[in-house]
Amino acid sequence: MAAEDVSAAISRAGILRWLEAFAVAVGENKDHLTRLDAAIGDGDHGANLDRGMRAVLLRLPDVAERDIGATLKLMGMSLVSTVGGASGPLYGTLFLRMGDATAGKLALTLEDWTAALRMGVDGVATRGKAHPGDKTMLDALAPAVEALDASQAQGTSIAEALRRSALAAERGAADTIPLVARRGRASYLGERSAGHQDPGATSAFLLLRAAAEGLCRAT
Amino acid sequence: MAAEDVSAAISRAGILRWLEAFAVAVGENKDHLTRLDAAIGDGDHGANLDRGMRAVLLRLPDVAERDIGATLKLMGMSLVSTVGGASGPLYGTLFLRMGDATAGKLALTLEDWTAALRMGVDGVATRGKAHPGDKTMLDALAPAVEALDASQAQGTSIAEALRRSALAAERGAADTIPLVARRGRASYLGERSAGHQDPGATSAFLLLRAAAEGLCRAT
Amino acid sequence: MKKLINHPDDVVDESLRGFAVAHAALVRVSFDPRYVVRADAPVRGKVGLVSGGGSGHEPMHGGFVGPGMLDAACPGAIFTSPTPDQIVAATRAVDGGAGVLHIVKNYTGDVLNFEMAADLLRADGLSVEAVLIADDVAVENSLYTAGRRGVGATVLAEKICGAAAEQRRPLVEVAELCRQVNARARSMGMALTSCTVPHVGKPTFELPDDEIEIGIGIHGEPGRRRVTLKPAAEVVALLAESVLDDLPFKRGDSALAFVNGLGGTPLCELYLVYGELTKICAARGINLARSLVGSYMTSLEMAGCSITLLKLDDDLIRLWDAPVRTAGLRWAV
Amino acid sequence: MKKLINHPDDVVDESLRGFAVAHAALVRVSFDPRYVVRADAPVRGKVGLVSGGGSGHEPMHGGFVGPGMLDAACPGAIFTSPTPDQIVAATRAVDGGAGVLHIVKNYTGDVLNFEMAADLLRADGLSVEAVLIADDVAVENSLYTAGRRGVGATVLAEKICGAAAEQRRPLVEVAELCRQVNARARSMGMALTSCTVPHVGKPTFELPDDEIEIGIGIHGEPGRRRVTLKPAAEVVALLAESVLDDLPFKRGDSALAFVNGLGGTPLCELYLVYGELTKICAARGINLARSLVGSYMTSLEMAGCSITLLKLDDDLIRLWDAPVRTAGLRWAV
Ligand SMILES: Nc1ncnc2c1ncn2[C@@H]1O[C@H](COP(=O)(O)OP(=O)(O)O)[C@@H](O)[C@H]1O
Ligand SMILES: Nc1ncnc2c1ncn2[C@@H]1O[C@H](COP(=O)(O)OP(=O)(O)O)[C@@H](O)[C@H]1O
Ligand SMILES: [Mg+2]
Ligand SMILES: [Mg+2]
Ligand SMILES: [Mg+2]
Ligand SMILES: [Mg+2]
Repeated sequence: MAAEDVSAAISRAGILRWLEAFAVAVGENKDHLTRLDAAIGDGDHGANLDRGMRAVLLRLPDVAERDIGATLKLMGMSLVSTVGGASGPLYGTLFLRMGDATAGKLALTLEDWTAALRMGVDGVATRGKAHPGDKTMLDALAPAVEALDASQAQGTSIAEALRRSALAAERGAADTIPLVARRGRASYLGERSAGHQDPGATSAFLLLRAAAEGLCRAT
Repeated sequence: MAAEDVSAAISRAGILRWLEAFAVAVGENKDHLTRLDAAIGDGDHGANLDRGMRAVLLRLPDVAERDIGATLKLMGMSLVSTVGGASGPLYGTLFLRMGDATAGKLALTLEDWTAALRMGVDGVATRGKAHPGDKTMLDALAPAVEALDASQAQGTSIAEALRRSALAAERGAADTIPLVARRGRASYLGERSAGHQDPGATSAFLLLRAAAEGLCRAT
Repeated sequence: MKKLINHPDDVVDESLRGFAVAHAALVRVSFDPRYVVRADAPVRGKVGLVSGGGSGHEPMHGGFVGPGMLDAACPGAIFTSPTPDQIVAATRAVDGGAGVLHIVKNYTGDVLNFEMAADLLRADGLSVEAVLIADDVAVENSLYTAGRRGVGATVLAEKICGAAAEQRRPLVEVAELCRQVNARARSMGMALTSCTVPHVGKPTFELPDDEIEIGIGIHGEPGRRRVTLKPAAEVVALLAESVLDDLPFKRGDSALAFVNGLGGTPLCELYLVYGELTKICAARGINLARSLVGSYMTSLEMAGCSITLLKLDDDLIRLWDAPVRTAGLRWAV
Repeated sequence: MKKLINHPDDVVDESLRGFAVAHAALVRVSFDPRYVVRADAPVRGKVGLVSGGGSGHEPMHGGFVGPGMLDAACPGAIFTSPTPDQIVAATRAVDGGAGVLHIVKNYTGDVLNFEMAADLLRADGLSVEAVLIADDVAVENSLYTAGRRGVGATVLAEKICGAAAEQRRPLVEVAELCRQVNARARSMGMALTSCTVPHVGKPTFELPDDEIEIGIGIHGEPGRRRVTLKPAAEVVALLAESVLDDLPFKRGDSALAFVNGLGGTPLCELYLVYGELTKICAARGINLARSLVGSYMTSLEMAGCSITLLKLDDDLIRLWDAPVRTAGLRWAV
């Protein structure tokens, strides 16, 4: 099964496709994210992430020849230094930690990917001191990691695992709607934050949907 | 005809009635004057004059026992110190000069009134450096003086003379409509000041209408 | 009308009351008649500087009372010139024996009220000079009109003459300097929005969402023309070119640039405007040796700005740099 | 959207460019990464003070860079916190060997970016302390939320700590002083109108013509509640009572009152608000020993104000009175 394993693995090209797909999704959903953030925050989440992902795209050629860890670290650095706001350090941390976890690698197995994402998400939780249910991006990220764990246990294909993790993120984002925010700017609203979907959880879902689309394209 | 002459003369009470009638007219026309001034000036003429005439009313009791000259001087001083703007010193000058012209008098003949008003209007012209046709209060005041002159020459009754001077002021005010302002704030508008009636000419008409109503009431 | 006020009739006095408490170390305030004088007035042997005008232009003029600038300011009702009794009382309060200069913005109301006051004061033997400020290039300058309005140059004249008076220059010299500043300065303003005079309760004029008024007056008097909303670079070019061409300013001139906010425009936009102005002046070879950026001569909450350029010489630069300690302008002390 | 800007993407840099030219004698500006440092930075042996935050709050923070206040400011995008690379570069630029204090307004974005920067700087051996400012009583203070927002106390902390650093107090002391100022200060704001973020192009929130928002945040975050438009006296009472009750301030306390304009409210209204505040404080037996009235921490062109009270002691008064020379605050020098 070595041949199938390789074809199912995540290549450097897959990582680049993922980042590009995320950049496109952020661009397309900029206004949507902005509207979500305007409802319970300050209306800049779309602009923030879009600024960051456009910067990332400009710098991807620099790492075309580098390993996956280096690519993800560069991605994290770019986001940290261009996004600002709450989501900049948080997404930045996610990618920096994923970069640490994948340092030197030229391809990732499902196990590698799951471990890397877990490390990234743990980093987000540590940096932001948020818990699941606080109505933040964690509410999409954490279920995505859990779904990957479950898929691994069930031995699904990597494509199916990624699809399920995207689905879990989508549900997690939707499930933020009734929640009362306890972290970030939305927490100032108290009870009034309920009834709105969290912008950061929404962009996190876009990130995992881009992963399902781009990481291991069926050829 | 001595009896008729006396009944036709302007008494101290008539002067007080005139000032009160003007105060009432200004109060009633405050918004109208403000609208006229908003069109070609800064929209404060109604408020300015109203503030001034309310102050005058408060101080009239102080001069109840004084001669006409003193009453008019007090009126002038009150206006000068409460109205501000362009119209404050101009109406103030009008009354101060009329007060000079009637110093010590307890009643005025038509000649006295005409001479006093002329002196007042000359004072306005000197202070404001305006000429008839400049679209200012002078365009109502000057025709009023001319009408008084004509009435005197024709030997009309004082009541009729005052009626005609009010009419002349009304026409003069209406005739400012097509004029281009050359003095005061309206002059900044240049050609665009044409098509609007001058607020100061309008209040000057109210002043002369109040004179016709109050100065020598038929008893 | 949305304002942080109580009754429209009380705005000026209540605002002045807060001002008086906030700056008790700098000024004394009289409420009847209404004027602001520096705490140590009269200063013996110094020419007294008195200005005034309608309220609603804060910090002008009360915020410019203090060492190195005005000795007194007379605030009228909102947008309405003060009355002679205010001016007379303020002038007497600051007369330190060297005479008093009235700095008067050229609006008929201001001119007439200051003239009446000066007549009364001179009749009483006081030595009073008056200088008219008329720097607004939006208005056609003509003997047959009320003439140009006094705008941004007023602030500059008050600062510069204040410094000269502090040096104990005599009245004739301070008055001549004031005329010089007026002659060497030109201004032009623009509005993005109108403002609302409290006792009127609705905006002074209507400006569509996509139009701006070029050449606006500080009381909302209409300007030269309305144009569609443009990028700041173009707006600044419109204003700056009118100002530069009028004197005219020439290559090699040294100038002070004053970018003034009209009250509702935030500082970040004013600095952006100043940035655009520096480019235009650089292209014309004009050296902006000094600058002032902020909301110093406002029109209530009107959004917009004005640009003033003053041609400098060494004396003017020294006087500009001299210490000033007022609520609105403060440096070197 | 009516603004004196060019493209929304360029507002911050273009505004900063004008600022840099206008205040070239006071500050140096770096555009990539973006920060403002005092012209003579680093000052050897002095604790460096660095703050920063989203743009659109001018003069805060860039306008507070200079002797006696901040050593550096990091302006983010409009209403968006700066990034760690800006903070790292600014901190390095002002490190004079005595360590650097980060004064951080308590917003998640500001906190996280400053934390990341501090992590990087400490990893490199720099001595960095950070103090959070969280004085907005409109927000429930709870461990289970992001906590109170940093508002007016930021300006006071920057001034007071700036003076302490100028006296060469060591980093731990300056940081402790900063925590003290935060602990002794409370604020609350209100909005009459919304503001428009340039890249959004429409107002952040809608407020009916007859309603005001009590407890507004400086980025337009909703407040405690909306109430109908009221006379200033009642509005000030609402704000002042929340502020006074929270610490609480007690009869006999000496306090500094800071009436801050949000950008679109004219100075005459702010002084009127201050006048109302003095009455309320007098009735409560609180002595307003110092005051600051003006638009120092703005929200673009939002109309409204905030009130901050800081409980004073002799040390704080001396530090407040100490010389400061910045674009936005200047006295005694
Ligand atoms: N402490 C936190 N932990 C995790 N995520 C957070 C935290 N605070 C905020 N977020 C996420 O950041 C998003 C907002 O990001 P953004 O709008 O870019 O920043 P800002 O709130 O500074 O304007 C929120 O929707 C939320 O998902
Ligand atoms: N130079 C002048 N001579 C005579 N009347 C004048 C002159 N300037 C202005 N006025 C009159 O004053 C009126 C405006 O008065 P008002 O609105 O009270 O003062 P302001 O123009 O200062 O606001 C004008 O309508 C005009 O009739
Ligand atoms: Mg946001
Ligand atoms: Mg008027
Ligand atoms: Mg007026
Ligand atoms: Mg933000």
